[in-house]
Amino acid sequence: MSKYIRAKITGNTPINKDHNLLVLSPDDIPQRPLPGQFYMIGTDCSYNPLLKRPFSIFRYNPPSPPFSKGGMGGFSEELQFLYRVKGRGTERMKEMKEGDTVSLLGPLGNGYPKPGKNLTPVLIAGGTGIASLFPLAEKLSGNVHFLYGARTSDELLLLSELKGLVKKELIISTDDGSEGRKGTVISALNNFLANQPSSASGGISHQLYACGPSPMLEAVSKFAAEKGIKGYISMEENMACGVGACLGCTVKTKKGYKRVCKEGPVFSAEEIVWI
Amino acid sequence: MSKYIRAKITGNTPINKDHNLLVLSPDDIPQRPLPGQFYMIGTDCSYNPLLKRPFSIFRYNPPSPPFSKGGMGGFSEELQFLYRVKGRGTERMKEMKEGDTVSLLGPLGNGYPKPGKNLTPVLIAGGTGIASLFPLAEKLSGNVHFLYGARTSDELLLLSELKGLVKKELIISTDDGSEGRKGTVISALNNFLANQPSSASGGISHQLYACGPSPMLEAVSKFAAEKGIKGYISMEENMACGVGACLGCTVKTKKGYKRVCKEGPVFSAEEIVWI
Amino acid sequence: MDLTVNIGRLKLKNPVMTASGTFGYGEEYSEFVDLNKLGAIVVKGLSLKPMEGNPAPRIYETPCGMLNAIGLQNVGVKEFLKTKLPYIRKFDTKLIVNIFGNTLQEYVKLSRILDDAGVDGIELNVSCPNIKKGGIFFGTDKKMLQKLVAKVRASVSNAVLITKLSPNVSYIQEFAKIAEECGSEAVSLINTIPGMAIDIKTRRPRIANITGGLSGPAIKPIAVRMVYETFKAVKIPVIGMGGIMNSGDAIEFMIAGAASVAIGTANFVNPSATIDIIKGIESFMAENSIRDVKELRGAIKI
Amino acid sequence: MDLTVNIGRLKLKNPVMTASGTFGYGEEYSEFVDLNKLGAIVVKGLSLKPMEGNPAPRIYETPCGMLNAIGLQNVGVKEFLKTKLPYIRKFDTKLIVNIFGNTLQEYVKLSRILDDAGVDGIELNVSCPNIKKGGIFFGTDKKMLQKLVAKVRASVSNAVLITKLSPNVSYIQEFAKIAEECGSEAVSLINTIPGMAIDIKTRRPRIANITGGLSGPAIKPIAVRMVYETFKAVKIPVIGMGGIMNSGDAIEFMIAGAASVAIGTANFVNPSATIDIIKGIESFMAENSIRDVKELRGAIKI
Ligand SMILES: Cc1cc2nc3c(=O)[nH]c(=O)nc-3n(C[C@H](O)[C@H](O)[C@H](O)COP(=O)(O)OP(=O)(O)OC[C@H]3O[C@@H](n4cnc5c(N)ncnc54)[C@H](O)[C@@H]3O)c2cc1C
Ligand SMILES: Cc1cc2nc3c(=O)[nH]c(=O)nc-3n(C[C@H](O)[C@H](O)[C@H](O)COP(=O)(O)OP(=O)(O)OC[C@H]3O[C@@H](n4cnc5c(N)ncnc54)[C@H](O)[C@@H]3O)c2cc1C
Ligand SMILES: Cc1cc2nc3c(=O)[nH]c(=O)nc-3n(C[C@H](O)[C@H](O)[C@H](O)COP(=O)(O)O)c2cc1C
Ligand SMILES: Cc1cc2nc3c(=O)[nH]c(=O)nc-3n(C[C@H](O)[C@H](O)[C@H](O)COP(=O)(O)O)c2cc1C
Ligand code: FES
Ligand code: FES
Repeated sequence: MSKYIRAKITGNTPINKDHNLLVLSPDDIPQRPLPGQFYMIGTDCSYNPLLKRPFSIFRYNPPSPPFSKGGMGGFSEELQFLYRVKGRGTERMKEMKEGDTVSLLGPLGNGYPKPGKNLTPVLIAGGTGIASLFPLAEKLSGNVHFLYGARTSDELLLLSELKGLVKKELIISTDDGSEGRKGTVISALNNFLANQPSSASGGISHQLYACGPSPMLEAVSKFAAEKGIKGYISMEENMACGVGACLGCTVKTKKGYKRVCKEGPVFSAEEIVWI
Repeated sequence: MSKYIRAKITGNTPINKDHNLLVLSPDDIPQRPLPGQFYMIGTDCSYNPLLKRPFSIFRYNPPSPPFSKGGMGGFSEELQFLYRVKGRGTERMKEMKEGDTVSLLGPLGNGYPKPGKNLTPVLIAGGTGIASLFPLAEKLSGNVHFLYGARTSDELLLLSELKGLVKKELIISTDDGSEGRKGTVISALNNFLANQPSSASGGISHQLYACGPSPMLEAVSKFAAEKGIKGYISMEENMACGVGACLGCTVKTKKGYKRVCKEGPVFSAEEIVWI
Repeated sequence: MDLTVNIGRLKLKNPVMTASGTFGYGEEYSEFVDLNKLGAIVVKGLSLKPMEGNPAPRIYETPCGMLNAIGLQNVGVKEFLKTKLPYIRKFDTKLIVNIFGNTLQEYVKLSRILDDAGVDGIELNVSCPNIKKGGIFFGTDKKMLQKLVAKVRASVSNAVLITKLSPNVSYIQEFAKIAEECGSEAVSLINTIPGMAIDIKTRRPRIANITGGLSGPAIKPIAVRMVYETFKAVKIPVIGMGGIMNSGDAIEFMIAGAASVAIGTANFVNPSATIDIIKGIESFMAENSIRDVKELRGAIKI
Repeated sequence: MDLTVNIGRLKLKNPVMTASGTFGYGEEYSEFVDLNKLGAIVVKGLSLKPMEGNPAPRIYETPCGMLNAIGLQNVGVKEFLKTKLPYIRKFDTKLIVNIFGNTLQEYVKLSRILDDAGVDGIELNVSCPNIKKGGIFFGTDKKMLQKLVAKVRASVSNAVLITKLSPNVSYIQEFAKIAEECGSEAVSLINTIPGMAIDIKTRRPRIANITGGLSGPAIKPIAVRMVYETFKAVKIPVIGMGGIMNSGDAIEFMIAGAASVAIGTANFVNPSATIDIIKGIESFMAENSIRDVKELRGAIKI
């Protein structure tokens, strides 16, 4: 019942230089997570790191029925997280092995809203932002445009999975041009929308979903405002509690500070006051 | 060259409920340890535990030559420690696995002095004190009397090894009588010496070596003083540096405070001022 | 087994309360904690008017601790009385409101409103290290503290009056004595200790406010020492806090002299920390044949 | 690459020195550290007469920190001059002696002896939290501090005079200013923070002296904040310390305003910490094209 559980690690494998895939198989997952929601994960290493760290749900696998066709089955539920090793907390996480346990609080936050009627979702991922937008693309059965940028080709993740999944345009960009378009994901976005028939001339309208570094989110928000497009962005802030109690994770909005962990992490792009 | 190295764990196995045997195989052991000397072992878990903990050398295995008879050989040097899980530091140590590394400072301290001429060594171990007296018995080729006490039979370690090693009397005692003599190792000592021919009447003189809990060491010291027997005891104190710099590990002696890590851990029994 | 303790005229069902600012208004943790089981809920620092708080980043983790500079963001007393108070009142636990003002008058006005509204206790936050005006001022200046406690004392009749002391002084017991003399019925300590961290790559402070308050296990030895010193100096009950993570820590504070304890940062680490600590105290008492938790208070052997 | 820094008239080859009481008299660590490489060696607190120190246990580990109450055990100045001074003088590094007295006269007498003996620096320990007389008194009382620094100033001519400040005050910068005004050529901070721990099974303090001084990573955020506050308030160099474990920590202190840093508890964790930190500072400078380590001092961006 509780959202606070301990979970066994059943996988923790590097997927590139900086990123790992963490697979957890808790005995009981109280509530199915939605794309854009997150969990606080604690590595419980004698209070250092002390606080849990927030990670978006990357994939939820429901339990398979015990006697499924073909004899396979009886797998327990699974939560997967895609994380980047940044500092002390994620370094410690990387050290953990199969069979070790973590503490797990979630699912938390609001998650991405459904696309508006007759609006085509355009997903814009920068770097590790792919972790929360990939499951959204899955949920929307790949009926999305997907723009994905990173610094270099080495840092791009899940390329073949994306190719299999995305049914509309998939635009890859890298800052150094080592893969896909050269330039930022923002210039790719600009270019992409410029080439779309405008809704005035009978074209379709878009709705943006963005996750990535803060400067990228700011650019997406400005862009959406200029073009009059609806946009949702997933914000990041340092967190302590994850449940709205400490007021540590606030972002400035037009209606005052709001908590990323509770009113977010997904905000309407026009709401945020950039400083 | 340096006494400060990192060492791979090649074994960390429980030998009873509270005790583990830690086996380390450093690439290079700068100096061979003597019985009674100790190492500071650090588990390097993001500063909590922060300080290294002191452990007596239990066994040192020299490297075996690469082409020894029978094809076996080429083993690297090994240091073994017998430790009791007490608090945070040793709990963390118990969690560590083969392949993990620890930091290692040593050998430190003075070690047990050689027995005086014509004196028969009597080794008195209480509880985990066995860790430093067993190697002394080995070094003396088993030509010792050995008294070994614990609370209950469960807590006695290395009984069969002791039986194979000790060539003179081996007296086991437990507080609850579940193995060997019932009572403390001190009452066993009393009884043992009472039954020995006195040196005045042509019997042999003894030299005591004791390691164990502080009240036991105090009793041994008083006993030695009363009977006029020379005694050496291995003292314990909380340590920070292990090298004589912090003055954290002092014990009161007739000549003022002395450092367990530097002037000790083995002290002449008559030196110590018991408070 | 008797777990009840008295904080002045206020009787708590057990000695475990929440530390202000770390448990929201109770509601946020109601999913993890049966609020009926708590000795008391101490809510986030409240001011007369709503306050916006500091820009981000507001928190940063340090070795075995964390810095925070929330800047006392809160809904203001009006909204508190309208929505937060009725919510907590549904539970069988005591409600203590941590208050804060920029001026003496604000403290007085606010305490009167809360007293009239029937809260069980008022905790004067004179030690918040984040706001330039007020906080640090009352908490580290003996004359100001004296005035403040006396004035609030005169305007509160039903609610129990607690003064939360700043650790940022040379001899905390002197401030505790002043609070006692001026009619505070308990003192609580310690609040966070001002601290700072810098990102060496960007050379910027890790907290937008530059400095923040340090809490968590790192400060526990300092807090235990201050509780011990204060316990020896005053007769009113001491509410101990600062780095309490488990029941062993809570018992350590009680042995040092705390009549009750407050759980802060630990809630973030383990959302059911408060309940686990209550259970742990019960087991400890059972194992050690302690009938009354009050026996632990100041039971240190010197 | 220029690693030299000036502490008043004293030029150090690099900003890394040892913290008093954690490096013995240099000799103890000579197996692990090439003493020639250090900016300076600060030796264990010295008094006129030898001192016995406190009973055991003297140290206890706490979360990311440790408590100590050595009680200023030391060999006394006579023995120091006879055996310890000549040993350190064999190395190409500066020698700073941390001193302590029970009375003003003792401080004056001791500094004169050391000054005559040609030590490079004298660090006044006015902040040792373990001795009832002296220590805490000078360090938390402004008038006493003023008198002390002025008197010692008048009796020292060659050695650089450093005042080591107590963190156990509300506004450390005020004490730093007094030291500066009275002729101290540098201030060093922070000394350990008084703390305490209790064994809940035996109900006894973990340290025989009841309280001890807290050091290590746990106190780093407090120390960085105090260095920053002091740097803004005085013109003389600040020697920063408190929980520095690696070169990143050392650089953090310099960015906060420290002209040089001292390594304490880290020596226990890693006996070659000082050398590793010097190397780490060099790499950081190389990576970030910093030519002169002095550029880092107070380089915080607000
Ligand atoms: C809602 C949300 C979802 C996220 N999802 C993902 C994800 O799916 N994959 C992923 O790789 N990363 C994700 N992040 C970012 C991730 O939480 C941080 O990278 C991680 O906390 C860094 O921790 P660290 O200890 O390794 O780094 P630290 O050494 O602590 O610091 C590195 C940086 O991380 C920041 N940080 C430190 N503590 C926290 C904290 N408690 N919360 C947030 N930031 C902190 C610091 O400001 C610092 O700049 C998400 C963040 C949020 C808020
Ligand atoms: C010279 C020497 C040789 C030793 N040899 C052995 C041995 O071979 N096998 C063995 O099991 N034990 C040995 N010990 C004891 C061992 O060092 C302690 O049991 C261990 O440090 C406890 O650490 P902890 O973190 O598990 O316990 P903690 O939780 O830290 O505390 C448990 C107890 O250990 C004491 N303690 C804490 N820190 C230290 C420290 N740094 N140094 C010493 N004591 C400390 C505390 O006083 C406390 O009462 C030896 C001690 C000394 C001084
Ligand atoms: C995020 C956060 C917010 C806090 N807000 C307040 C507050 O509003 N008023 C107050 O008196 N103390 C506040 N505190 C201090 C705590 O109540 C407590 O005194 C301190 O954190 C020490 O306890 P701990 O180490 O268990 O957290 C806050 C602490 C934290 C961590
Ligand atoms: C075991 C020990 C002994 C100390 N002795 C002294 C001393 O004699 N004089 C002094 O001024 N400071 C003394 N200190 C304080 C240190 O010099 C330093 O100020 C403090 O430990 C903070 O630095 P750290 O966290 O790096 O250890 C001592 C500290 C420790 C841990
Ligand atoms: S992390 Fe505590 S309010 Fe969001
Ligand atoms: S442990 Fe530091 S002097 Fe012995």
